[in-house]
Amino acid sequence: MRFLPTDEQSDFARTLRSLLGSAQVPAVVRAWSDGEHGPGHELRSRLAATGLFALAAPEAYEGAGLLAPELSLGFVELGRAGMPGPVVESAAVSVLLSELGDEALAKRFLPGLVAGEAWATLTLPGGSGGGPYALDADAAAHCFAVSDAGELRLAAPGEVLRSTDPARRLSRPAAAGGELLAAGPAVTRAAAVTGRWARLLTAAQCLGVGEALLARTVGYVKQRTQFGAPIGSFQAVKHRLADTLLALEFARPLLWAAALSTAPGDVAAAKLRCGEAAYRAAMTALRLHGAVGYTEELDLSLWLRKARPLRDAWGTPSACRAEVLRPVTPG
Amino acid sequence: MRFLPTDEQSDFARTLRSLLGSAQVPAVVRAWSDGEHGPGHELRSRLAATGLFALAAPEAYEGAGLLAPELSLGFVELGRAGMPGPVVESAAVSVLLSELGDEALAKRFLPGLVAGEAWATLTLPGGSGGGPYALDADAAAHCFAVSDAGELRLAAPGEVLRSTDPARRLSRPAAAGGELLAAGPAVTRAAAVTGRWARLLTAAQCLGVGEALLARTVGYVKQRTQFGAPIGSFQAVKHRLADTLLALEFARPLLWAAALSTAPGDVAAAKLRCGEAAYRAAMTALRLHGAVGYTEELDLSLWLRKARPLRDAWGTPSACRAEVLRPVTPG
Amino acid sequence: MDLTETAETAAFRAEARAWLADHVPSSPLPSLETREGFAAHRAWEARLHADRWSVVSWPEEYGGRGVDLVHWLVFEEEYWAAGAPGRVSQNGISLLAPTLLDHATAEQRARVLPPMASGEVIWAQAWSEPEAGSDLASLTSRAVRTEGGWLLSGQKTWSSRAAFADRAFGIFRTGPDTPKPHQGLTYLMFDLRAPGVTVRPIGRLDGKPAFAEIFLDEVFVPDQDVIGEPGQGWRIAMSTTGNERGLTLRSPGRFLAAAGRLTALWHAQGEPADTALRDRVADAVVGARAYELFTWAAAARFAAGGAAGAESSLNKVFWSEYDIALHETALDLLGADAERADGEWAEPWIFSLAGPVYAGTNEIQRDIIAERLLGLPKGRR
Amino acid sequence: MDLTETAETAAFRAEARAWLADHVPSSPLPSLETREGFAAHRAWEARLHADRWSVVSWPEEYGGRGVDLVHWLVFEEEYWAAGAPGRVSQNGISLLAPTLLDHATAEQRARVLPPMASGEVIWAQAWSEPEAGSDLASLTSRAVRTEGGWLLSGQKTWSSRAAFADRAFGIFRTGPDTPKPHQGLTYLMFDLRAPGVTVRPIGRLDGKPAFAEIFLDEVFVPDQDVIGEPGQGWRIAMSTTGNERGLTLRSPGRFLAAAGRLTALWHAQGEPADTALRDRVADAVVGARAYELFTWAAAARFAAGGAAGAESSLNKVFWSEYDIALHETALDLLGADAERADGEWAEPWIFSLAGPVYAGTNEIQRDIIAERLLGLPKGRR
Repeated sequence: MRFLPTDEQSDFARTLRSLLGSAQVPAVVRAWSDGEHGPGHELRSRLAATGLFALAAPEAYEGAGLLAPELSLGFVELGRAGMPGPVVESAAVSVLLSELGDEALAKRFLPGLVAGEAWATLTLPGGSGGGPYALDADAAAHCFAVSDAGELRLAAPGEVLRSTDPARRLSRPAAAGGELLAAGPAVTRAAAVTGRWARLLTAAQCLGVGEALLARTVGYVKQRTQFGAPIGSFQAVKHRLADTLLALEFARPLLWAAALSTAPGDVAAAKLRCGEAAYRAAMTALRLHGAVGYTEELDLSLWLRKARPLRDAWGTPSACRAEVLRPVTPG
Repeated sequence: MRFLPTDEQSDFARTLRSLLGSAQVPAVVRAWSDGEHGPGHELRSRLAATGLFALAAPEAYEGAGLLAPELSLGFVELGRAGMPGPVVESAAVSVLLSELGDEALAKRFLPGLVAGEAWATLTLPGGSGGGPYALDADAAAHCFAVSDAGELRLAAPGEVLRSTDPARRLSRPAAAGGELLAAGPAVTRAAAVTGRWARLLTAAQCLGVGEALLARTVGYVKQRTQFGAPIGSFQAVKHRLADTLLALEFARPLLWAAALSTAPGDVAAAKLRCGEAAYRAAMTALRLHGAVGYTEELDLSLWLRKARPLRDAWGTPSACRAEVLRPVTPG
Repeated sequence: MDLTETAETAAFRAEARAWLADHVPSSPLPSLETREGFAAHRAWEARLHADRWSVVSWPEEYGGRGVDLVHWLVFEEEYWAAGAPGRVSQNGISLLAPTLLDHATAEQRARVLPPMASGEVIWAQAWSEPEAGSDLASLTSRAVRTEGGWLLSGQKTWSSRAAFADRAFGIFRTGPDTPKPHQGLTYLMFDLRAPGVTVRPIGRLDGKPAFAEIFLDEVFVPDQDVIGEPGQGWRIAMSTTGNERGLTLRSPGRFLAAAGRLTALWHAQGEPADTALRDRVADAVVGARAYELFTWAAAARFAAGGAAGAESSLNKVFWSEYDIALHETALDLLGADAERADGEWAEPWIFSLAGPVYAGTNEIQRDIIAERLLGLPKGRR
Repeated sequence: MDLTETAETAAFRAEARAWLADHVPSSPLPSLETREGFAAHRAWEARLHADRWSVVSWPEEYGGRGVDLVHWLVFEEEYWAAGAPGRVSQNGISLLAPTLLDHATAEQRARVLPPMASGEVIWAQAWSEPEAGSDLASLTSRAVRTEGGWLLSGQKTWSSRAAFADRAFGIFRTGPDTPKPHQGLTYLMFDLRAPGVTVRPIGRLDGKPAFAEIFLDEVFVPDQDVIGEPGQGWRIAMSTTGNERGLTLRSPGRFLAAAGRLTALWHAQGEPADTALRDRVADAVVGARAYELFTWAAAARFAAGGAAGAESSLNKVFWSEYDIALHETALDLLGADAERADGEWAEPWIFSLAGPVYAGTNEIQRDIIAERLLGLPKGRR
């Protein structure tokens, strides 16, 4: 028992961090927000080359096995970099097809997902933690939809709506029609597992977003001077940032434990704390940057605007709290 | 429309404040906590002489009419001074008997209550905002109890239990037995009005408790020196106290409005905010006094220990929030 | 202690309500932070002005009704309850006009106030500079004496409305070598379309140009556009921050209306058994009421001749944090729809987020509360 | 990254669990802050010691089992889950013992540790003074050289356990005229019943004498009770605050057990539909788990040779605020019974309230987090 990332795990995260650090992700996000998906697609291919997407598919289909700890560490880095696109959803599709165990379907889609040839997106029934909207269906090659009745289809994505985060687009897949890929209790079971993975990876992304917001804010308050002193020397500023760090530091081990078990309660706890910590980090960043933090032109905005949608995606705080107590509810 | 206390109202509050300020109330509280009720009884008589208890009884029975604004301003001063005893409950009994309109009962009890000859205490059905315990029945001449079925009795107070505030004693009046004073829907109606008054006066008491805690803490942080400066010059200390003041200042007008209307929603809003502001003031006082604040020998403890029971008495925050939205709940 | 409305006030309320019922646009105007919306809101100001509803508390000679603060509060309650549009003239009306009424010449008042009341001239504020935010006294933009006036140079920023407004006001350094930073400042008004002015709109978090940078390069301002004595700008600017402005910056009516909309949303979307959300809706209802009542009490104190002081800091902290909590509750009620940019709560939520920073950060306001209202020793700042 | 228990650890857990099941008193002992309860808790320490459960992480020669931090954490989980009594020896075991193990002579360790392990000698801490609370370095109690030892004079305060304990430890000024307040301090142990010592118990909010003032008037301390070099007291005292003490001061097992009791209370009393309380119970469950996992990760970092530093400040702020929130939730679940002094949550609630002040106020801890972990500039303090 050694509750720390192994050297290999740390090296993998460092590799991703370095790749993303030099990939000018803010420009990729701004292009993505304008509907130009090219740079985002290109970055996806480079991420695939690190083996990131292989971590959500079995070896039989070019994957590395379903390795939640490694994948989670990778998604922290995606969050930290502000990576746009249906990253969680593509991985979730990969998990769904892996869990379903339908060889034809797996062969049809998994190798492409592992190789980073395209994005995919999906919606799941409410009971699996999903909402009604598919993320970035306009940028995805495939939009999967699992219905409450346990039907898995390739769905028409429907009208595209804007989010308060311009790097996110929402659409509500058509309820009927589209190619029926599978149906029955096995689909429902696989959807439940998939929902947990989507929640876990969103938690990881939140943690990275929160850490990026904190790091940028710490940098800012060290150099911004008012009343003849860096504002980071004021106790009110210090204490807000200390609280931000505290929330992130106590969220991280929950994420690790959730990645190890992928148990519903653990995943919900991780999502709750990572999501809230990131949103609180955003509010603190906004507060301490003053007016400049409120502008879209400062890159800070790219993370600020992500924090709240990610806090709610794949499980709101309220849903996660209910899940935490569910296993022990009598009856 | 002049939403400020009149000169007469302010003068009345000042009179009480001055009387209580020279009455060595902390010593009275400590005696009361030890079960010595003599000094508390004596102070009750002196309060009666100001006309305080007359404000909860009709003129026909030696009262001044039921004057909630004046009474509330008076109860702020009782809270500020840390006055022990069933002050709210005695006034509530007076309201109950006034509302009931039974001349014999009114004649029997009201003149004595107005004159401050004795304390009274009471319990009301849960629906009227009361809890199961009568306060300080061991110090009261009469313990009234209204049952869910609408029976008003003089009840045997039952076993006396200690509270976390040693100046409060709790007892659960016997469910049956005792002299039956009145029964029927009129009792239930009067109990509902009485519950609102008890809640209002508790809110007033809370506001006074909160103001006393803030004043004492402000005084302390100005004189306590650490690291070569008064701790009140540290920004973290300043901001906690600023928030305490803010909560009290925005609770006060709610109290005034509730006293003017005695409407259920207004009274609940006032109790919610006054109760929470006082409890938060207690937590801040404890924090900023350091270890000395945690001792019973510092008089601060007399208010600290009151804050939480009063926050919950005659309507917890949760019950008050439900009440605030009740009138507009459809159906 | 009394909250009953006089018959006269009730009649005023009824008149306002009736007018608003007849005139408030049936569908919302486009956002006032867009060119199209700005024009629509300017037209709405003219409509208000035509029936003397744009500046009810001003003297009649400038387009007002000469009513007191109580009537203004009543008007605001009716205005926001009716779902009427945001006020594009707010900067001029609530920041510049009180200063003009206190410190300007009769000529200036007669020249500046009526077109402000009608929306013909819309004002931007130009207080902050890149290095002077919370520490406003450290500003460096300067006004240099020239024949018949002054030449402004320097940079202002975070000027709300400046992207589309006509004129702006602010303070400038006219005596650069004073021993204290608050000295040698002068209060000036200038034309945003004058030669030498460059306005660079800045996108807010939602991309809308809600504020702008203003670059000034020897911009001529005639003497008639100096307010008060040159060199007295700081005193003049500060003298109106402590007065009723604290009350009129964000009227209780706005929050009462918002709390009403939140309650309606809760009835429409909320699970009644979900007490976690119920409690937050109740807090919003109670908070709006507390803010309203606090304002009534302050109005009564002013009417009784009381001076306003640091209470405006209490007010500022309260409404700005209240506003965020209210909008966060709405988003939580909306669930997956919370992030829809076209939702009716999205823009107000973004707007609310600026509150704690705007008009003096809440950190500074808490320092002021602690030092001026509680008498705590001044720390390093 | 791994959370699986080895077979050896699992066996240790099973052994602890079985022993506790057999020996934990079936009804709670009286409060350890009373004379009667203190004696009962001392007897319980002897019982633990007899089967070598009182100080599992110490070397065997002093009464321990020489196990590592992981085993200690496992023991603590089992200990608190079993509802075992509070540890009256905690001050000695978690504050003094680490210092002795790092800085004392072999003779001192052999003399002091075994009776500490058995509960024969119970220790009080004597850090604070009336004018030296957060600003600990400003203490003025002094030790003056005398033949064969030192004479202590001055006053200590907030000494937890001192009302009934046997001995105490603290730092004293031995070189009064040093340029910096941290210099010239010496770490000493002394007898609470020695001539010249007066102990005045101080009642906590609930009246129990949980701490005391200690007045010292030329109290003789032999040289053998000086720890480390005279004049090095500050360095010695601080060297153990940053190490595992941050982890062992309040073990995760305590909070896991408390969260379990809260969940049981919620099932017994709570309205399942009351999501406001449900959310707070969930937060307590998640918080205890977060604290446990944070500790496992820190233990792994230590095992890998990592140094502990300001993380203990994160830890301190977390558990102290967590503990209050947990107990406030319990009180809200109890409703009208919350204020009953005989309720099982009353004393733990009172105890929790001291957390943010005890062992370095949370204000100071947040300063440390900001300055040491985030690198923010040191402000005036």
